[in-house]
Amino acid sequence: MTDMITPKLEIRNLNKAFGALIATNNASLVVGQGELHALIGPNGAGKTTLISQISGELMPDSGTVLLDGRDITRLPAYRRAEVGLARSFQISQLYNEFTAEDNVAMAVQAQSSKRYNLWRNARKDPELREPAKLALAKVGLSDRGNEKVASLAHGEKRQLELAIALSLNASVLLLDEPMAGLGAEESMLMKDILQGLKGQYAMLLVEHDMDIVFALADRVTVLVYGKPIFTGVPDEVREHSAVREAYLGEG
Amino acid sequence: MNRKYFIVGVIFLILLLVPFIADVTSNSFITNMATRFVIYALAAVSLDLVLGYGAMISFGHAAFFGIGGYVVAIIGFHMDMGDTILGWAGSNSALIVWPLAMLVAAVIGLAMGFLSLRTSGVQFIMITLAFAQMLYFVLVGLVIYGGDDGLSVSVRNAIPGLDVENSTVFYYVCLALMAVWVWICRRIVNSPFGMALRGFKQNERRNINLGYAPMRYKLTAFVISAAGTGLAGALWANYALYASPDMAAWLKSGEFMAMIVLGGMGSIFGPILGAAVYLGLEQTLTAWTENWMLFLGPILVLVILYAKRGLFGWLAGSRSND
Amino acid sequence: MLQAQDVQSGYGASKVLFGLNLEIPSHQVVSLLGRNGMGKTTTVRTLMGMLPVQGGQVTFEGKVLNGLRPHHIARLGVGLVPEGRHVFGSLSVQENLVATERNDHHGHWNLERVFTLFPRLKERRTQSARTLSGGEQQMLAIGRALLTNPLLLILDEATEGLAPVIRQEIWACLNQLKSEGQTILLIDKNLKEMRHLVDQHNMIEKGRVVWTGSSQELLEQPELVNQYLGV
Amino acid sequence: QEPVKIGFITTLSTPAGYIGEDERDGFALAVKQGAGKLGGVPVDMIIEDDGLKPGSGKQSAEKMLQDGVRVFTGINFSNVLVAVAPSVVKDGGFYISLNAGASNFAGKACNPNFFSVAMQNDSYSDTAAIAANELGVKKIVIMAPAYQAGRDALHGFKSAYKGEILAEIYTKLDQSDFSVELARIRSLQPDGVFEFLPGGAGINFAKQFANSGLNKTVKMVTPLYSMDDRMLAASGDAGEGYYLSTQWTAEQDNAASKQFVAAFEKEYKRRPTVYAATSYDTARLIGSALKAVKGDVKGKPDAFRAALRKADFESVRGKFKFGPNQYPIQDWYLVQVARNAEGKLDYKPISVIAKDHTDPYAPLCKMEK
Amino acid sequence: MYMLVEQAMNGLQYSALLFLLSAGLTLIFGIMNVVNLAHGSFYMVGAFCAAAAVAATGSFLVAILAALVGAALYGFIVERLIISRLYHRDHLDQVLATLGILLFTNALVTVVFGRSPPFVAIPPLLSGSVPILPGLNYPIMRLAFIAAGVFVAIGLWLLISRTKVGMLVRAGADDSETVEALGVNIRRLFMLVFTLGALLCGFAGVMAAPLLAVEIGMGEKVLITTFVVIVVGGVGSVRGALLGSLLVGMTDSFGRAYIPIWMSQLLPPQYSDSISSSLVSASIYILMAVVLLVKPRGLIPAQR
Ligand SMILES: Nc1ncnc2c1ncn2[C@@H]1O[C@H](COP(=O)(O)OP(=O)(O)OP(=O)(O)O)[C@@H](O)[C@H]1O
Ligand SMILES: Nc1ncnc2c1ncn2[C@@H]1O[C@H](COP(=O)(O)OP(=O)(O)OP(=O)(O)O)[C@@H](O)[C@H]1O
Ligand SMILES: CC(C)C[C@H](N)C(=O)O
Ligand SMILES: [Mg+2]
Ligand SMILES: [Mg+2]
Repeated sequence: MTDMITPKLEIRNLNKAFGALIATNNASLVVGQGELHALIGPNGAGKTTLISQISGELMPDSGTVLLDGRDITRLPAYRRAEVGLARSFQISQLYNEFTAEDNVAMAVQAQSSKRYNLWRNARKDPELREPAKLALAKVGLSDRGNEKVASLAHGEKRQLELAIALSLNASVLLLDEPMAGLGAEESMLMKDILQGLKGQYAMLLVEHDMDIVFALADRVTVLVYGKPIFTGVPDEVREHSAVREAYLGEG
Repeated sequence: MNRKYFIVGVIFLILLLVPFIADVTSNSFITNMATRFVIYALAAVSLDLVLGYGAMISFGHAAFFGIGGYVVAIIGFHMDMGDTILGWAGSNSALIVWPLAMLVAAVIGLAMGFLSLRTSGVQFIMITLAFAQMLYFVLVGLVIYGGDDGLSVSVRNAIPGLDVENSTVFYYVCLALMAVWVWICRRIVNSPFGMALRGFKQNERRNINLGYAPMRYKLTAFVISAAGTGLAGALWANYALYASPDMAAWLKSGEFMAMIVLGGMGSIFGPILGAAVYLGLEQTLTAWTENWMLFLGPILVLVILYAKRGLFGWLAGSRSND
Repeated sequence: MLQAQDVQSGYGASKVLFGLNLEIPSHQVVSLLGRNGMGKTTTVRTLMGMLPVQGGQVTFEGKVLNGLRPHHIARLGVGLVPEGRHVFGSLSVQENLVATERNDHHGHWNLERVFTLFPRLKERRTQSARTLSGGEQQMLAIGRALLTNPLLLILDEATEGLAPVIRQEIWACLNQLKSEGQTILLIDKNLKEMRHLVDQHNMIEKGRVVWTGSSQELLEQPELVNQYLGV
Repeated sequence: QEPVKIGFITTLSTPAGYIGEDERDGFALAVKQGAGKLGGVPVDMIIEDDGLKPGSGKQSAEKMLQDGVRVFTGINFSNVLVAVAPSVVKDGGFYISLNAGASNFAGKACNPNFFSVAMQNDSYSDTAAIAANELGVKKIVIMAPAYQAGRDALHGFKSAYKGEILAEIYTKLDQSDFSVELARIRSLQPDGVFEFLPGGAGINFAKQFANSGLNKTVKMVTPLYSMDDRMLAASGDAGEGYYLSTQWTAEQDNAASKQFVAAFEKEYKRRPTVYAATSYDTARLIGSALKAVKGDVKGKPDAFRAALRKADFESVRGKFKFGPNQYPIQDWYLVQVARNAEGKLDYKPISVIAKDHTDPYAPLCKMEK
Repeated sequence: MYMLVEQAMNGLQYSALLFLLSAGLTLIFGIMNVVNLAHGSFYMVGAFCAAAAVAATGSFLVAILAALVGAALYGFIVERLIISRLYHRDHLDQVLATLGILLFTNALVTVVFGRSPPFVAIPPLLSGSVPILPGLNYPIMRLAFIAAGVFVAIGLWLLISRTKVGMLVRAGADDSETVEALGVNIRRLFMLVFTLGALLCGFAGVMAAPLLAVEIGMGEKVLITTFVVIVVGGVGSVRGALLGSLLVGMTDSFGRAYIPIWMSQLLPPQYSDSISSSLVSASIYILMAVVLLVKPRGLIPAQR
């Protein structure tokens, strides 16, 4: 199955240890062009750690990260956005004193040549605000643009997280539990949003909610103790005994 | 918001009127007092740029204040001596000396920031403090330039067409510079650069993930702030006709911080109020009792514990941080 | 022994528990079942006072726990084996055990008994906990909780991702505890083992307990497992 | 008649605070004795702390000038004085120094409105130097803080010392540890040490000097300012054997001094230091001048100045007059710290070092009018 | 040669003082994450209490007691009233609030004990000096000070590594939430540590009193150096504090001894004097800067 897809993001033999604890254990996986690739596994399996290494927040002890075949393993985190990596966080990482629109505008401006401009008023610059409004609309937050983040509901924050990731005009989205802490309806909304994005981006999705994973994912990789023990289409995963054993719990 | 700009308007109006008030009450000390407010405000606003917006708790800004002062004093000193500074005949023109002071402060700020910004948290506080102390001791060590008790300045730097020796004129000069600097800072904090800078304060992790390079933004802000503080120092030397190491003492850095917090962090206007309040407090307390520290200390503590958003935040109401 | 009535809780803005009800009778083993992220750990943290109770009420031995600080609740006789172990890395194994050792409720746990329960810990008593394997850390966390001689023992994912052998040891130990009449709140994903152990299961979904029943009943309704555990 | 305001800026906080305290009390005593009047003119002391900071001293002065204060005194530390005095005289006020005697206003830059009552800073050290010569100290190490008075002190000493100066050490005003200096001194093996370290620093030095055992072999020849009564009390036996140069001690044998000491001890339950004494003199001097102008300093500045120049008052130092630069001409004495009858440490008079001693800058002073 | 040895001893004695002060500060810093500028004030309070006690009773032992009690008590009060409200505040607030405490304490001491510097005599059995090398005598008091430092170091080490409290303190540094969940009142623990820190300061105060002038502001003078120590040594670890104290103490004492000599050889006198005096005072800060640039978290940071 792997041979049919054109690799967009690829990691090879990645290793990462925190002291004695091995958080990533010789992990390799491929996310294809336009593929939605789910990453599941028990708490502490190393999913977030893996994402952090791809986004450059953590440096792997060994192994390589390839984007469009280019080695970006040692690229500093702040350079990875430029090459097309965008990430949403498991626990929302937002600018709490800014409005929702500011938050997205930060992402827009990060991409523009204006980002070192010391003089013009960022809040009044359409070139930064319009795209921001657009992204907010995409995730259904248009009417909340002028709210301070602090006063957003948790679900809205998760949507904002996504909006920020989207407006980085990236080609790869790393989504760490975008549904974390969402109620049923909110999860559904988020699910539809992701549904709508399918195909436009290569996405690596970390999610505990199996319904959503099985509904959305093209392929699923199961991570246990830092090691991908299996990769396959949802049905295969459902059936795979080791996976049930390690994660779903045999029943 | 409007309320906020109203407050700001009032502040500046009062500042503008000070000399007249002084005339009416025939008590020109008010003008001197106000001059000090304004100069300190200039320093505090500069520090607020890194402290309130960049979340860089620099415990070393007094260093730049001192540098600014010594640039003025040393140039003056050599000119009185009638000798040259490294071959340069020196100058008494504010238009040359003050920018020079800013430049020197900026350059030293660049070095200091570049090294300090590798650390963070407590270490950052401490290393900035360390650098400031180094400079302090260098100044104390400069026996040629008066060692412990520093240098007195014989005449103020001249500005063509203005009689700066006249305290009212000098006050307006300081006020003007302060206003301009505040305006510049406002522009900066609302510019894309400024937004990014504030991003680092609110959520460094996210900021980096969006692709903002920490060092570049923080260092730039640090240097600008150093320059501003340097200018304040230069003005102080001109006002007090005096430059001494205690301009660069660590307690001075503490005072600057106190002003910012009193006035309200991360609101360019806050520090102006803060400076006025702090100095005013000091002034009245010293006049009132020998053990004025007995009161200043607790007041400081109380403000920290209970008046989180500072005076300006309180006056301007709602959200004043921008 | 412990009662939770329509408890609301979460992390700041993000609500996790939407009115959860839970009852733990003395000398019984009670379970919390549910998929990842459904709020099991959050429930535990709320019971322990590590998260504020935003609504509803928690009582322990008739005493209201709302607003009490964790150390207070612990001293009332609640022993916690936290998810993710959280052993004290810079302490040795033995220090980890004795640092919080306590016996306010005349239980019968002491260092010796813990060491006989987990001989492996005895071997490693001087080793610093940071360097223990995951399994050993898990044992340490359990031993640490037992040495506070709790009335109620809470285990959050005590067998999480442990090698089968070690799991068996832990299950054995839990069975022994049960036989001694220890009250236990158990969170785990390993249904087969739990069936023998647990007197009463609580199925939790999106921060609510949606089903309660004995192992027997659970056996009789496999569709439940399917529905709520996604298997 | 409404009281004449006297601006009294001095150092009350910081370790040197006790100095300012003595000066304030000395001055206040004179006022008290006159029942709130000096020279029959009601006065009002406006006291402010300068925290030993030139900056804050200057601020206080300016505020007072605005409040119409014309007569200033109090400052103890020359570095503060140097910052304050110019702005005072610039606005036509009078500065009458009760201790700090910076060289700055003694020579070319002398000023008709500036008077120094205690001394010129060189004097306590050039007299110490003369004493050192007489005591047969051939090789000496000299040290002082790197600030105005410190530089004056060393300058003064060098100008009069005949022997060999092994090392000239600059310290910090508030230095607390002298182990290194002591090690250096030991390795240089001088016969004597001259140090000008007022306040805490001096106490630290004395303690550590004695503690290191050097005091057995090395003579201390210093200004009394480096071992005043309070420091002596705080240094314990460490002070024993010090040779001190001074213009006054509590044993001074004249009526004015005797009544002053008695009154001071009665009032404050402690023996006055030289700081208190010169401060008391200053008050009396001002009194004599106020009397001459009936308190109208603003109106009759020249008369006031002239009266001050006359120095027509009973100095506790016995004879006292001003030189051309309006710094004192007075006698200097050598005393030694030794056990008295009760076995307590006290100042034992040794000799008169110099009579009618003046300072080296006086000749340079060309006072206009 | 003698100079070298003597300087080494002086360095040790200085290190001992620094260690007494920094041990407490680093724990407060590392475990409670509080920047406490008022730490030096406890040292001053201790010294003044000692002085008062000596003046009253003349006994050094009483002085020690007074210093310990005085400092600890003051520390306790400060913790209860102010510090305990700062645990969850950011460093800036802590810096300023404790700055306020520092100013206040200086004034308070002035008011309570008066302005004239009090005197503390060296207790008879510690006065005088003994030969440590043939021909090199060294003051017993300073030796005693060094001894005290070593003694406290060992004591602390035992406390931290052998006692239950010590375990809890370390555990608290690792994961205070879990410690609390296991039934330990973490705030009480903090209060304890803080008071202990103050107590050590008090001890330093009484030991220093005979050697140094007991004066207002003696706290600040060492405070900053103390911060240098713990930042160099690595926040939160007593071992770090020890190492830091030694490094700083030695750097300072050798620096002050030898820099002037080297400078005078390198440069013409008119420059060498001023430059060396600056270098001397700045030396420890240079040390700190260098260390931080190589190891941003200090030499032996507490693992977390
Ligand atoms: N900075 C760190 N230092 C030490 N250990 C860490 C660090 N970050 C993560 N870990 C450990 O690495 C392991 C993997 O953590 P990670 O956050 O990747 O798990 P996860 O798969 O994302 O779990 P979850 O599903 O709960 O998010 C965990 O045991 C965690 O405790
Ligand atoms: N510190 C946190 N801040 C915000 N949200 C959190 C935090 N910890 C957990 N959550 C969210 O709360 C929800 C419930 O988490 P919880 O840990 O209770 O799940 P759980 O039932 O214990 O699952 P698991 O089987 O993985 O332990 C999840 O959506 C999770 O993302
Ligand atoms: C302590 C005093 C002797 C100080 C000296 N008079 C000075 O001018 O600073
Ligand atoms: Mg995760
Ligand atoms: Mg859990």
